[in-house]
Formats: sequence, structure tokens, C-alpha cells
Amino acid sequence: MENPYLPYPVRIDDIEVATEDKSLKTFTFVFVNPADEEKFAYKAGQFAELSIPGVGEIPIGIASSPVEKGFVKFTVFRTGVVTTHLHNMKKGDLMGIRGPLGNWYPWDKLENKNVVIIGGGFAFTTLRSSIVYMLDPANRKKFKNIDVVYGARSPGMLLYREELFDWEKRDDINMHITVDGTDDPDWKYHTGFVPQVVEDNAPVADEDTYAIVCGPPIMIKFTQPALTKLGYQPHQIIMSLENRMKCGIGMCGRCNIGKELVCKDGPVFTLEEINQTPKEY
Amino acid sequence: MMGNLLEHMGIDRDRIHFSWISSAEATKFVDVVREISEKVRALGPNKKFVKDYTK
Amino acid sequence: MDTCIEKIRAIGADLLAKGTVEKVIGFADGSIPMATRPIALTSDKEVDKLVFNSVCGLNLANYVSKNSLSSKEGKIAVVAKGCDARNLVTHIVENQISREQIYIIGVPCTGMVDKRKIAALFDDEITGFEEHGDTLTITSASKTETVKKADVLRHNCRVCTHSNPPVYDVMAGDPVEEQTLDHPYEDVDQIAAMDLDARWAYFENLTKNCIRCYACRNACPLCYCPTCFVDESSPQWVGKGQNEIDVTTFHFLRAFHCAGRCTDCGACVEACPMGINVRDFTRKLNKDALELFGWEAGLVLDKRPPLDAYSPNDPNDFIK
Amino acid sequence: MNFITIDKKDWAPGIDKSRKTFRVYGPVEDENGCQIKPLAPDTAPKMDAPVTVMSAKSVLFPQTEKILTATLDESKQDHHVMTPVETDDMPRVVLGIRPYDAKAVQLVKLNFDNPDYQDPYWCAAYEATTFVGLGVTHPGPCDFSTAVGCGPFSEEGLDVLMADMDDKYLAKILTKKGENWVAACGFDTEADPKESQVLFDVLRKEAEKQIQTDLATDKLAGKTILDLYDAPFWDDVAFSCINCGTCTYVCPTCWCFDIQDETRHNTAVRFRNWDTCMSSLFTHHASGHNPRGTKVHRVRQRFMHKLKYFLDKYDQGIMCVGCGRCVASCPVNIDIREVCNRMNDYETTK
Repeated sequence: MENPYLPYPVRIDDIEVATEDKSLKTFTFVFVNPADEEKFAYKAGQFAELSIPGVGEIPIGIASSPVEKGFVKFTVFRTGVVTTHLHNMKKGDLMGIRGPLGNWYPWDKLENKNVVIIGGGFAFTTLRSSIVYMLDPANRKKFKNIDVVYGARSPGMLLYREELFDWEKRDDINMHITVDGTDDPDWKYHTGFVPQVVEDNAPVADEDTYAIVCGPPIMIKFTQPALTKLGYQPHQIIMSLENRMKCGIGMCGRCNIGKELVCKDGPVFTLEEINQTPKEY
Repeated sequence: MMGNLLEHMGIDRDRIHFSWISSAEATKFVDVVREISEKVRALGPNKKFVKDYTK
Repeated sequence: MDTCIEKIRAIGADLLAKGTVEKVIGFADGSIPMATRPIALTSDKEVDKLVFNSVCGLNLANYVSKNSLSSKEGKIAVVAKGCDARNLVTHIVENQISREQIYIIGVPCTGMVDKRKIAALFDDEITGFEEHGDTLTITSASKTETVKKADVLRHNCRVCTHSNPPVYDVMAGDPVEEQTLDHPYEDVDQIAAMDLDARWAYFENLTKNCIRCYACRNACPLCYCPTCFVDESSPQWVGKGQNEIDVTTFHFLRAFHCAGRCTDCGACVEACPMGINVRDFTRKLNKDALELFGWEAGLVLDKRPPLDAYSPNDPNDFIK
Repeated sequence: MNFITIDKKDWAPGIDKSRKTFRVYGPVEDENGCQIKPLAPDTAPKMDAPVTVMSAKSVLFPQTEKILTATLDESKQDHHVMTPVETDDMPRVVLGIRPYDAKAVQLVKLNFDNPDYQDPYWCAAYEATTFVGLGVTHPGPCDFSTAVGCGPFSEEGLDVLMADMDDKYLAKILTKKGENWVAACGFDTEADPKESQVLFDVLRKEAEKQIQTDLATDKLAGKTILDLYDAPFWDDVAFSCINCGTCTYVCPTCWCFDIQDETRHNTAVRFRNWDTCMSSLFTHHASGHNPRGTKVHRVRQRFMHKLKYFLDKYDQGIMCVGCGRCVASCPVNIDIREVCNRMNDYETTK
């Protein structure tokens, strides 16, 4: 019997400070047993439990993309016991990863559709995974227009800045980068909150357009009306939720919203589904 | 009262020690620690209120 | 106690009808024998739900500190036995509530019964419980027993010397006579008479069936910390599993946090599903508070608890 | 061999005989009452015990269970690599449990053994366990098992069902596991199947008659989750609650758990402990946000999970076997029967 609690051993291959305030770091892990990488086959939108023996586990969205091989990447915000410990670990340290867990963005359903990706703050990790996946030469033709609205407090708080600016230069993806505010006179992108940028820049919905939204609750709350104004129906709005989790496999019982378990039935839900459940997230 | 409760629960009084030591009283601190260590060493290893790591 | 119920209801109805208080917190009948349920009433039409009997073993002061009583809320009336009132006093002294927010409906208390003691009289489950004065009639499928209430009182009630609320706004009955005890802490002395290892074994055995449901803590009016030390994750003071040392640490430290504050209301023991006498921890502290500081918690509004104040006369022979 | 009789004087020797192959659990009495525990050698289960405060769930799902370990000693080759603690496959038998506790195991199984994931620890224990139930001839006032698809002589989840016939037990062998246990005890006095079944039926009916409950669950499925969630009675239900974990810990069907790491010298140990939805920590995000931050949220979660979410998710009835332990143990007398009826009767005015 497979033991779903047993993490795959991994080595920290690289640690990168992701934001100017150093509250986020991106960890690149390499599997100690190369065969485990295959077992860890994942889709963009899934998460995993980062597992530090003797300290604990944390559920984190997978920031690397299925099309990137040889490593997995996670961007982690320092907030609790485990994330603080992780932030203090060094390159070469050993730990574990358990997953992949949960469902993913509905890639089958999104084929031949326009996709609008909306993210805020550090909830951009699985969105990065998704963008890299969609832009992969083997996949790009599966999707019609791709728009991305991504905002952070300030330029220095944007995740994956270099990639963002590279994508900005491409013509097969429309980037709408925004910051809440900046004193950089050379800032050439948007300023303003994500919901407003969505309202002004995201494409008007037709039945072939889907929006993927991932961000802090307050951003999600105000982005919903903006999308509704643009004609998005609840089933066209796809969201990724997070709740406190332990097992990640739907057994420990804490992450439910109504009868849905965020870890196993989610974390990806359509707004239509979420509208049927208590708002306990 | 904490010392009394611990003693009431079966912890040897000689293992519990309270002292006022100012941050300026380095020698007193050293003396007190030495005295307690010696006293506790004489008592041998404590078996109570110690988590059993073999379980 | 029947006249007492009528008085409680009349007082409650009057307070609610006149708008003196926003709600009345009291006891209602439970759904099974020997059970009562704390309730909050907001209408004078509902006062018939209020009861008071020998199975009102919880402490209603607990519903004042932990029910997010904001300053916006109006005055609350609480049906209070001697110990409940003492805990309300403690709340006031510890700045959890102000005296003006609370209307104390004092109840002269003749003690609460020990449900486990009664259950032990039967091999099967109890199906009926009736109270007439100081006589209790208890029935099960197989038999009926009549016992004197005095014979089945909870231990804390047997040694209680503050049956009447020391502070109140109105009394729902004439004060009962307070007893004086020659040996108020006989139970503590019995443990103290054991040798060191026997005492440790006694406390190990005491908590061996603890399931860490925290009913004792949550039923305790003193345990109002926003985050209890056992729930703290950074640093994590105590392990969360069933390791006996973690369990003992919880009980020892929780008790110590009640030092000089505990009124020996017995709610912790009443709430414990396993029937653990966690008062064995707090009783020692109560005894010391009395002997070292001449202190019993919750009797007066104008004195700080002993561990909350410094006095040059404080005993300090423990400092070496 | 469907039915056997076990003379009570053969009972204890038979159990002792079975100890060669089985670890034996049963009701044991101490100063805190009766609990299902491993039976020490030479002790017989207290078969006439009242309802144990705790259910039998801990036999398969200990309150604290070590699941993984790793060495942190960097001189060791496999340092920081977690390895599973061996699952406990030793055959065990639980004697004298109440039929509803066995039914509860079947409900819990839906969680721990599902098409997507199998919990290796629970499943191994489940495979290794034989459940020998004793029919309840005098159900207590908190028992409402008949109202929730179970009953004092329910056979679901049991391997053997016994009935107390004064000087002997009449036992109905329900599964292969049951047969093996009977053989290990050397119980072999066959009883007439027809007659025995009639006896069981009589006892069952007698016992069921004694359960008086007006609990109704028939209308729960027809209501929407949100209607029940937004019903106006939750504040009232929750008022007396002190948010202890008693109801969840005594419940035979509550399975929620927490995973905790501890470091012991150079060894990392990962445990799982029972957890309770009554605790605010249960859902507390590291950020400080708590989606179930008030006790009303938490009380509602417990009842909604048992009486609605579970029903909707698995279509196997409600997550309650009517043992009444939560009713009996709740310090503030919150009664699931009342709450269930309120939910069942609730008609939204929307």
C-alpha cells in the first residue's frame, strides 16, 4: 500500500530571495531519487506539502511548471513555524516533498479558449506555473488569447520579475502588470489595484473566455464584480482557494468549505461551485 | 507557590531553586549555578517530568 | 430551592421587561436526567425556562468573559451561586468586565451533587432524577433510589464556606448558613502526607485517562486567555499528543495560572468527561494562597490577588 | 456454523486461548469508568459494562500515533529522510463492543479507505481487527441508534454478534474473521440456526422497543447546504457551548486529526493526534485569518458535517450511529437529537 504521508526526499538546490522585503523566497528542489520525479508528475494549479522532518509540513502551490524538468520550485512566504524554519535553511539541505496534491486548473476545458489570468501579491505561484505551461511551444497553440493581470504592492514585491518583463515583450501574451504605487519615475506599467486594472484592460467575456483568479481575499472580493461587469459568468471564473491543511489528501477534515475539501476536491473551484458552499475560506 | 505545587506533585524540592540575581551580580550568578548543579548532580538523574523519548 | 426558582424568574422577568439588562444568563433544564444547560434570555416571556437545582454545576461567570462581551453591549444579568459570584468579582478585579456591566442575581446555594457518585449507585443508566428539598429520588430501568442530597454533594460543595454570593445586586432567597471547617484542606493534606514518589505516582495516575479535550480549561471562568499556552505554536511550550508528560504539563501549568484566582467552583471537574479530579492541582494552590497570603479569591472588589501585587510582607523564604 | 453458544464458564478460558494469535481488547474498568482498552493477561473484559465514555475507535485510530520518523544525525546516510513507522498488523479482537460502534467503523472507513487514498495505518489496523459485539438488551436513555439506521442488535461492521443469555452467550458468526476468532477460542458448541435467529429477533425487537426517540432525519437530504448553514438557530444552539473537544473525542464517527512533528534528541518523529473542529486552532491560518473564527461557526461545522455534508458527500446516511455519547458527556447538554430535529424541520422562508 502506498503511504500517502511519506514525502519524497529532496535537496534544496537553490534559494532565491523573491521580493525586496525578503518575506518571500523561491526554493528549487531536486529529488534525491531521480525516479521520484516521475512519480511527482503534476499539472499547473496543484500544490504539495513541503515537509521538514521534526518541524512540520506546509501546503504550498507548485510554482514550477510541468514543462520544466529536473527540478520543482516553490515560492514561500515566511509566516509560521515551518515557513520560518524553511527560510533559514541552506542550499544543499535535505527535506521532503509530498504530492502532487489537489486538483488543477481545468486545462482540458480551457483548450481553444481565451484565458485571462488574474493574480495579486504572492498568490502568483501556480499562475506562473500555468503561464509557463501555456507558453510552452508544444502547448501555446492549444489556447487562444492569453491575458495576464498581475499586481503587487510595489515593483519590488512582484514575483518572477524577469520573467514578467520577458513575457511583456512577447506578442503571444498580453501582460497587464500593475503596482499599488511606486515612486520609480521610470515605471512603465500600470499603477492601481488589480480589480480596476481588470475592469480597464481584461477582455470582455464571451462564452469562450475563462478567468483564473488567485490572490488575497480582498483582491478576490473586489475582482469578482469587475469580472461580472465584463460579462463573466460564475462558471467562467476559476479560483484557487487556500485553507489550513494538514494531510493534503482529504482525510484530516479541517479544510472543508461545506462538503468540499479544499485539499482534495480543490483547491481549484469555479465561482459557480463556490457559490454553493459556505464561505469558510 | 509554584515550588510548593511542584513539590506537592512529587518533585524533589532540592531540584527547584529560586534566586534574585541582578544583571550586575555575575559572581553571584556563577556561585548559584554551581551550587545548584552540585546539589542536583548529587541527587542523580531526574525521572519525573521528563519526556520518555523511547515511546 | 423551588421558591428560589420563582424568585429568579420574577427578577429576570422584571429586569428584562424594564430593560435594566439586555439579557439574563441562567440555567435551563437539560434534555437528559441530571443535566442543565446554560442559556441566555432576552425576553421576559422566556423566563419560565430558568431553573435552579442541584445539577447547576457549571460556572456562569464563564459565559461573561468569553462571550465577546463588548463595551457596546448592554448590561447582563447572571444567575450566580456563591462561586459564580466570586468569579464575577474576579473578572471585575482582573478588568475583564466592569461592575456596571453586570447585574448579579445572587442565589444562596445549598450545594451541587456529584453526578458520578449518583451514577455509581446504579449498574444501569439513570432515567430519572427528582429533587424535593434535601431528598433526591433517582430512577433507572432496574430500580429507584432515594438519597439525602448531603450524602452525594460534590467535594468542593462539601468544603465550601462561601455558599452565599459575597457581592450581588439582588438575592433570590435568604442567605444560607455558612459552614466553618476545622480541616478545610484535608484532601490536600492527605496527598502531602505521602512520600515524594507516591505523590508523583498519584498525580500520574490522576491524569492517565485525560483525553485533552480541554473541557476543564474551557469550563473555567479563569481561562480566558485569547491563546492558551498549550495552543501556542511559536514557541510551542508543550507537545500536543497523549504523552503523559505533556498531559501533566498541561494540567500543572493550567492550575498554576489559576493560583490565587481559583474559587474552587468545581466546574473543571464537572465538565471533565472522564471524571478526573483536576482540583487536586488547584486545591494545593488555594491552600497556599490562604496560608501564605490569607487570601481567598473573589470575595472583595477592592483588593488585588496576591500574585498580582507586591507587598514587603510577602513570604520570601523560598528565595535563596 | 452460523450460531454457537458459549457457556460463560468457558468464556474467560476461551479468550485466554485466543491470546496466542490475538491481542485482546475489551471494556476495562478503572477509577475513571469503563473504557475499551487492551486487556492485560488474566483479565476478562467487563461484559456488563455500561456504555464506555469513549468509543472503540481508538483501537484502529489511536489518539496519538507515530507515523513517520527520520534521523537528524547528519553523519548517517539517510539523515532527514522520513521512513514510515511499521503498521500494526497483529491480529486483534475487540470484545463486547456495542453494535453501533462497529457500524461507526464502517462510516469512518469511507474516509480512511477511499478510491483515491488509503490511510495505511488505519487500513492495516482495520484488516487486523475482529469485532465481537454484544447486543444491547437495555439501551440507555441517550441511545437513539434505531433512529439513524443502526440499532441495539445491528450486525453491520461486526464479525460476531453475541447475545447475553444469562449463563451463556449466543453468538452469531457473521464473517470469516469471526469464524477464525471463534476457532482460536475453541468455541464450538453449535446452536440451531433457526431457533437462534428467532431468539435474536425477539431480543432485538425487545431492545428496540425500549429506545424512545423522536429523531427524524428524513428531510435533511432535500435541503440545500446553504439554507441549513444560514438557518437562524445556530446562535441559539451554540450559546452554551464551551468549545471543548469532548463531543468529537467521544464520538465513534469523528475522524479528524492533526499532524505534529516533534524532535527527540536526534530523531524527528511525525505524529498524528485526534483533532477537534471545536478548537479554533483547527482552521486557524498561519496568517492569523480564521475561516471558522467563532464558536458558532465551529458548532455549526460539527453538526453540518455530521448531518448534512457527510450525507451529501457519501449518500450513506448521516455520520452518526446514535450512541448518545456526545449527549451524555457534553458538559453543557448540547443534544444532537434536538439539533438534528431543528435542522430536519427547518423550512427556509426565502
